[in-house]
Amino acid sequence: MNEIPLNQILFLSIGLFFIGAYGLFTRRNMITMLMSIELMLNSVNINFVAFNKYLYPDKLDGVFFSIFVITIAAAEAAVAIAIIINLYRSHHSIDVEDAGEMKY
Amino acid sequence: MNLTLFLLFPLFTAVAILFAQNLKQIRSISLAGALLQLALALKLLMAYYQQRAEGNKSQMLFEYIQNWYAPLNLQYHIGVDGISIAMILLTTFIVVAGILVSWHMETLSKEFFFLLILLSLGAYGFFISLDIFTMFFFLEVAVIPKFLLIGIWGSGKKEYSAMKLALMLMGGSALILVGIFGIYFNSHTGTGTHTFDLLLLSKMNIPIEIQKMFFPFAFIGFGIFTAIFPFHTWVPDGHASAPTAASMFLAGISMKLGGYGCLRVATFLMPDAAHAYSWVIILVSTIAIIYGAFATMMQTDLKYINAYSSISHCGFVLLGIGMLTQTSITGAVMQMVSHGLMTALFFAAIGMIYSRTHTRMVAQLGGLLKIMPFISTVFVIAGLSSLGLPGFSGFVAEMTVFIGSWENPDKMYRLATILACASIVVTAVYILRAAGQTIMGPITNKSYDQLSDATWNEKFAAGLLITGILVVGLAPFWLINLIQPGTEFIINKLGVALIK
Amino acid sequence: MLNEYLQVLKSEWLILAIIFILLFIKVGSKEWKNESLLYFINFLLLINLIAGFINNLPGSLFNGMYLSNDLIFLQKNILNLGVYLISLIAYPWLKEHKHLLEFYILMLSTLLGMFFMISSGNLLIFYLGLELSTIPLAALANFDLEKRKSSEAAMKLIISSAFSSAILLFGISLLYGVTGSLFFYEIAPAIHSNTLNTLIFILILAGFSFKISVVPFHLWTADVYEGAPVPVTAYLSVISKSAILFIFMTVLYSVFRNMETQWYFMIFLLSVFTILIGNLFAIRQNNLKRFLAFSSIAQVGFILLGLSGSSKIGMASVIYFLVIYLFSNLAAFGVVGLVSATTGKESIEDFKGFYKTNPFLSWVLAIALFSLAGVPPTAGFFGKFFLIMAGAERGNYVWIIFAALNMIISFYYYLRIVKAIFMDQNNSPIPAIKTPPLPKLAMVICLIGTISVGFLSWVYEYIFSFCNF
Amino acid sequence: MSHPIYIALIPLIPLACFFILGLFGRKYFSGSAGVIGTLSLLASTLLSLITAYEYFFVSGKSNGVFQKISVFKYTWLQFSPSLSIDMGILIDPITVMMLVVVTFVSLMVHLFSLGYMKGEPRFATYYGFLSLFTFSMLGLVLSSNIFQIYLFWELVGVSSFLLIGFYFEKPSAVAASKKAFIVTRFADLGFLIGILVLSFYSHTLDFGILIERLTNTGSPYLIAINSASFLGVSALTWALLLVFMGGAGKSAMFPLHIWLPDAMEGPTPVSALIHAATMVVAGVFLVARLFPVFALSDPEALQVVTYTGAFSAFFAAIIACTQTDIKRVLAYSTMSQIGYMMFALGVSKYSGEDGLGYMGSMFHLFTHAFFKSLLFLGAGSVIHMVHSNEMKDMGGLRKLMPITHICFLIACLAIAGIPPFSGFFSKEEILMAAFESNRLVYGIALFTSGLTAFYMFRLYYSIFWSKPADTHHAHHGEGTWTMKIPLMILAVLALFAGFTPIANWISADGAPIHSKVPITFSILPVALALGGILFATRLFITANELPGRIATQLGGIYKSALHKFYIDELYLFVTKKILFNLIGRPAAWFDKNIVDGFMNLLAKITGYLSDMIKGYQSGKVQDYALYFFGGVAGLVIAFIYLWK
Repeated sequence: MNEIPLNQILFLSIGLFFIGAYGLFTRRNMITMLMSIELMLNSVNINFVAFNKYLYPDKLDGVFFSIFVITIAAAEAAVAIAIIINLYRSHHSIDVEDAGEMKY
Repeated sequence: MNLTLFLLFPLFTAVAILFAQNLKQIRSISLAGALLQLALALKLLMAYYQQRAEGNKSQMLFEYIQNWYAPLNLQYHIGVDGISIAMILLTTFIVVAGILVSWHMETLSKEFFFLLILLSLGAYGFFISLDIFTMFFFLEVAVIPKFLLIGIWGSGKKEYSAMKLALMLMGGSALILVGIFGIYFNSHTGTGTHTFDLLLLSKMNIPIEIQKMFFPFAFIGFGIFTAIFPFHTWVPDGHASAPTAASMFLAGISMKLGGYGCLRVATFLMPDAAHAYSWVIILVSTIAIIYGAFATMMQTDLKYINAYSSISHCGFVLLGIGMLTQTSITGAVMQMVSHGLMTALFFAAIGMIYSRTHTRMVAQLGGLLKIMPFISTVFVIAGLSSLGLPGFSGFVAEMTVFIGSWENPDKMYRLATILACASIVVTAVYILRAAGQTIMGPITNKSYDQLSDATWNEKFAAGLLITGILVVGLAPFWLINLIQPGTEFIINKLGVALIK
Repeated sequence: MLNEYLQVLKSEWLILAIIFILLFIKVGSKEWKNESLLYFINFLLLINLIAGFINNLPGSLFNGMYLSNDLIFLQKNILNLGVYLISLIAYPWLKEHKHLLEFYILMLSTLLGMFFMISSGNLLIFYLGLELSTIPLAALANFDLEKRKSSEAAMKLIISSAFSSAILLFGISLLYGVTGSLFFYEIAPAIHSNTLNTLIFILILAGFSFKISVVPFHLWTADVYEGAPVPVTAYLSVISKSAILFIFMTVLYSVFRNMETQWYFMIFLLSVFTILIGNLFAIRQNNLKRFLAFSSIAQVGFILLGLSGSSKIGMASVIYFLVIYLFSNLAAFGVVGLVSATTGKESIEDFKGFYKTNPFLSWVLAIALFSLAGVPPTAGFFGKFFLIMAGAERGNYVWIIFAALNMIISFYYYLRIVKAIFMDQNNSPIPAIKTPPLPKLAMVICLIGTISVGFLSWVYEYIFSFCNF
Repeated sequence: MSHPIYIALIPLIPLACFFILGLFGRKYFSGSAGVIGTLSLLASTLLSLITAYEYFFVSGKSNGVFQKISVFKYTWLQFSPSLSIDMGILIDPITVMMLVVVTFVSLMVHLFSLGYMKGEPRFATYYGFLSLFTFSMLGLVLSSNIFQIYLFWELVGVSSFLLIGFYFEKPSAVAASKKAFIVTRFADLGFLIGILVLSFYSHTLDFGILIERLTNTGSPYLIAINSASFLGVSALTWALLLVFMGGAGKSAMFPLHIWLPDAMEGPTPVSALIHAATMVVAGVFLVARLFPVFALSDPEALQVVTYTGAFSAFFAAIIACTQTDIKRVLAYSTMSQIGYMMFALGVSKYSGEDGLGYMGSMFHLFTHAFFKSLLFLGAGSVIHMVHSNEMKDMGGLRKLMPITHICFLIACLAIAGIPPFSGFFSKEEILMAAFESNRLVYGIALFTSGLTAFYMFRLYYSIFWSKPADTHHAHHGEGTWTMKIPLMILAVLALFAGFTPIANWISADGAPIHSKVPITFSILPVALALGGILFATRLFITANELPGRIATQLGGIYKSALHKFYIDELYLFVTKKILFNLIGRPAAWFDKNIVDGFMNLLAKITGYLSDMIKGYQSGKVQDYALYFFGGVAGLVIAFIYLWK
């Protein structure tokens, strides 16, 4: 069977990366921003797995790395959400625009 | 003769001040320290003469080298020649006088004297060090005390002046930094490492285009410290706002650091560039002399008058250096000494007047000679010596500069010399104007009648400085014999450059 | 074998042990008073610090994923020292704080992460360490739970750091794609300067730059520093910055050594911007913490200058500078923290006439600022001088002149605070503050360090001797 | 030959006296200061008389020519191997003569001041200053080194400044002292530059060597300095003219004379000492000192000296006729007489009989010192009595002060050049010299001598005759004996000084001169002088309206002469308008606003910049992320697309 060439997968990951970035820049809701960041991380994961599968099939570094990335992303999300909740206590909003007191 | 003592004495004095209880102890400790320092300096002078008498021909005496930062090849390298000894003597005189003048400094006295001593420490270190790094270090040490002294104990728009002074001097040292790095990285010891050692550097010859590139940095950088035109504007405000002792230190000591640096680092290490740029130096210094003198004529505040006249007088120092003849350079050094003494005296007198009348405005003063004869006499003496009256130090110094400058055959330089000479007339004008209005004339303010004359400490301080001025003015031969061996080496290096 | 694991990983074990002790205390039923607890913890940290200097065994574990040598031990000791000092100056703030144990647990776990990061020989370990040192920091930044600013700061930190690590990771993934390995020693020879590698390097550089707050990746710094509690700010500005710089040096010098021409100019560019922007913003700050943030940004610009020397001297100078920077910065933060913990005042206006009421604190702060400004006789002078010297070795005098001129601006804003403290009049100055023993100890240590390190050339030579280039 | 060291004592005694009085006078010697000063000066007077005897009669001459003898020399300041200021003593005829004149007149003045300054609060200081002046003047005449003479030159200037400004509460006195110092200082600038030029080309500062190198033809130095030229004039001429400028300043030659009349603000005895007998002739002395160079190597410069002198003599005489302040009249007459001396030097040649003018000049200097100081002291005692300088407050005083009257009359006759008074002889020599070499100058001199007689007697009559004395002066009395004795001594000298055989002693080349002025030659000048006197008698012996009428007829000339031809106003314009307003004020403004402003501007710009970019720190985390991304993009663009 003919398999998908690497460059197409890379296109996908890069697309994903930029979508995530775009989401981060534009969405007001902090949770959504976190999700966008997850998108970016996932694009990284795709990279790792793809490289591993296509270029260096004899080693497993990439796969492991992606697993670690997933784990850490989870941890990050947990802490972030905790912080956001705490922020909500004081600001009564999770709109990122409202959390801009400190400037200049 | 261990030169490190010149650092240790002030250090111990400063530490002792920290542990002192009250003003009495503090001032007596600092005075004791300063007097010790003075004695030490005189001893150094004697030792120097003895060495020379024994036929010691080496450029620097009492050298001592101690590796400091081995990986970077930085050393603690000290030693003196006649020039540095003259400067050290000057410093000791002014320190003693300054401490005596601020004898009744009630507010934050501990900090005040501590900073004074720290400032002097910087000066001593600068004058004895033969390694450009340590030189730069001590140069910068002196900056903070100046800032604090002016800002805390000053008068008028003191914060502004302090900030301005600190920043402009910082700018100076920034330029110096670039200059000395240029020297350092183009110095090639045999072993592939670089060096900051003055004497080693003077043995090498740095390629001329490199010199041309870095000479301006070094010269202007040091020049800012000695009020090179147009970077002199920190001088008037700084001096005017500073407390008396600080003004004395500023004008008497710290402006000399610059001149010394210009001579020792810029001119001595980069002779080709010195030749190439001498016309710029001459131009700038001549402008400073004339323009400073004329600007002085218009001042109404005694301290501003003296500050601006300092610009004019330090112009002579730079002129002497720029003329690049041995006599002129010797004259420049003498002018440093003489200007240091007389301007310190001037500031001391102004301080005494101000502390009594609480004004420095020429227009508001008058007829002081009747009320406070001693102070007025001091004032007049300072004035006369600054207008170059024979018998006082100003005369010999300026004349040496003139004779030396005239030895430079270039026509344009001759013209500059003539203009510089012309400034002595303007000097006479503003000095006599100031003296005539403040010291002479009818008493303007009846309330002055019951003002007191100088107290013992003020008398002592003034007496000390006047002695210095007279010793230089009446018997200049010892000073010139002290300086000339030092300048000879510089001139030889310059001469070699000229031949190349 | 096991013995080797124990010794090579010594520092990490120690930190871990302390963390566990604290956990036990947490879950344990016995009620501790905050003061005694703080004394106990500081004692533990002191032991940890001392232990850091004795029988260090260089070596590499997990077939080269983790490696450690004298230099790395030295760096870890520096970090230990910093943490110890920070916990000392945190005393007035933690005295009343009810989550004191969590604070220490989080802080120490970040430290653990840094240790791993420093001694990582493999991108995976490096990444793990990085994240371990970042995520808890966000929690720490939020440690004044009830303060609006605090949580805002935390939010900004976590989101932007997540973003940056995403970018970093992308770079790493591409690097993996190019070289097919995660081991530094395998990557290094496989890299040659071509477009893709430049791109990879840029992405990784951006990740690092974010952490050490290099313009234009610095914008989180000021807000987080302002919002976070003072000890956390201190931790951010000293410890995490130093740790990242340590590993950054390894990455630059060993991994990307084949791309030196490129990265030299990139660092040149970034440093110029960093110095300038940092200074310009620092001029106009009123909040001391925010001010220190920007001043530290400017400092980083100078560090980059030293870094660019890429020689034994450059390396040594950077580490030496970081030691001095640690002392001076922590001295400053010590005073600021004490004042803000007791009076809640943090703006420069409040510090007017400070000298009248608190001479000791004023001198500490002033000397710290002088050292940061790089004025002798403080050690900062030597630090900066050697940094610039290391940079000047390459003969890029445009950079040197630029840096030198910017020193004037930085001089201005440091003096501005000194002026406020010593010269300005204030009819309601900060009342006299009684300095508790622990912070006093910290300040004295910092003061001694700030003044003496410059003259003790052996410190520099000691560092120099470890720098294997 | 060993001239013993006592010569050095002549100046040193007054110096010691100055230090004693200056430091302790105010406390300890407030009363006895005068006596101390006078005695010490007596000592040095005696010493100088001994020196004169030694030199002229015993040891001065060798093979018929008076030698220049350098007594000793001490290197004071070694500028460079060749150039050094040596403190030395040089003895030659003019030095010796000046020694006698200075010490003697100074002694008289000291004596006179005992009475005149009695009760002055700063009595001791006054005598201190007098001693200082005497010291510097003596140092000046003894100098063996051109830089040494410049040094004492300055000291003389400053001590005259101190003495003129002695009444420091009087603003006019302060102003006058300032004026005197600054004007002479300006002249000294020329002197200094002249010295620089001379020293540069002749590689020495020592008079002996300098003259020797610059006179004998074919010496490399002379060739060098002549070949070097600036604006088409040889360097030597420049140098000599500049040196002469210094001399002109001290000797109040036109146009640098303006300080002299104002200097009369000082105490009258001081005027007698400084502004009649000693300091003002320093310029003449300087030219005489360098006379060989002038005469042998550079006649052009000598021409300038001649005409400056002649014009000043004439110019001053004119003004003197119109002044009403008696001291100012005397001041202008001084200026005029010094003009005589100057052009006498100018018209002289170096060697042999042609050196007549030189001799005459010195001779006139000698006699003039006595009668002019006599006139001033006389005027002093008059003022002491009347308490005014104005003629209108005087008149008919001959009854009240007979001694003063007689002495004054003698002095007037002497200055008018009536035989056998001393002035006659010296003036004859000068006129003779002028007649022989330059008729124009001779004519001017002749006319001037007539004028001199006229205005002196105008002065004499309006003091002692014209109107009956108003009696309320009577109770003052004529003053103490200490004031009268000097008058008498000087009167005697004014009578007989003319008989001193100066011609045998003083000449340019040292060899005696034997020229006799024929009686026939003297007729014309004496006649003119008598004419002047008669005219004055007609006008002023009794108060009448004739002078007024003449004045009105002369109109403009009279008016401008009265206002000293508006020279002062011109100077005022130059200093106030040009120096202050056109240079000083702009300089100060420029410094304040441009130079300093620039520094402040830099600071401002930095501030603006930091304000401009503050927006980037917007506080929105998304913007931060965006800028982050932008940074990455920027680096990519810079280093991937723009790289190489």
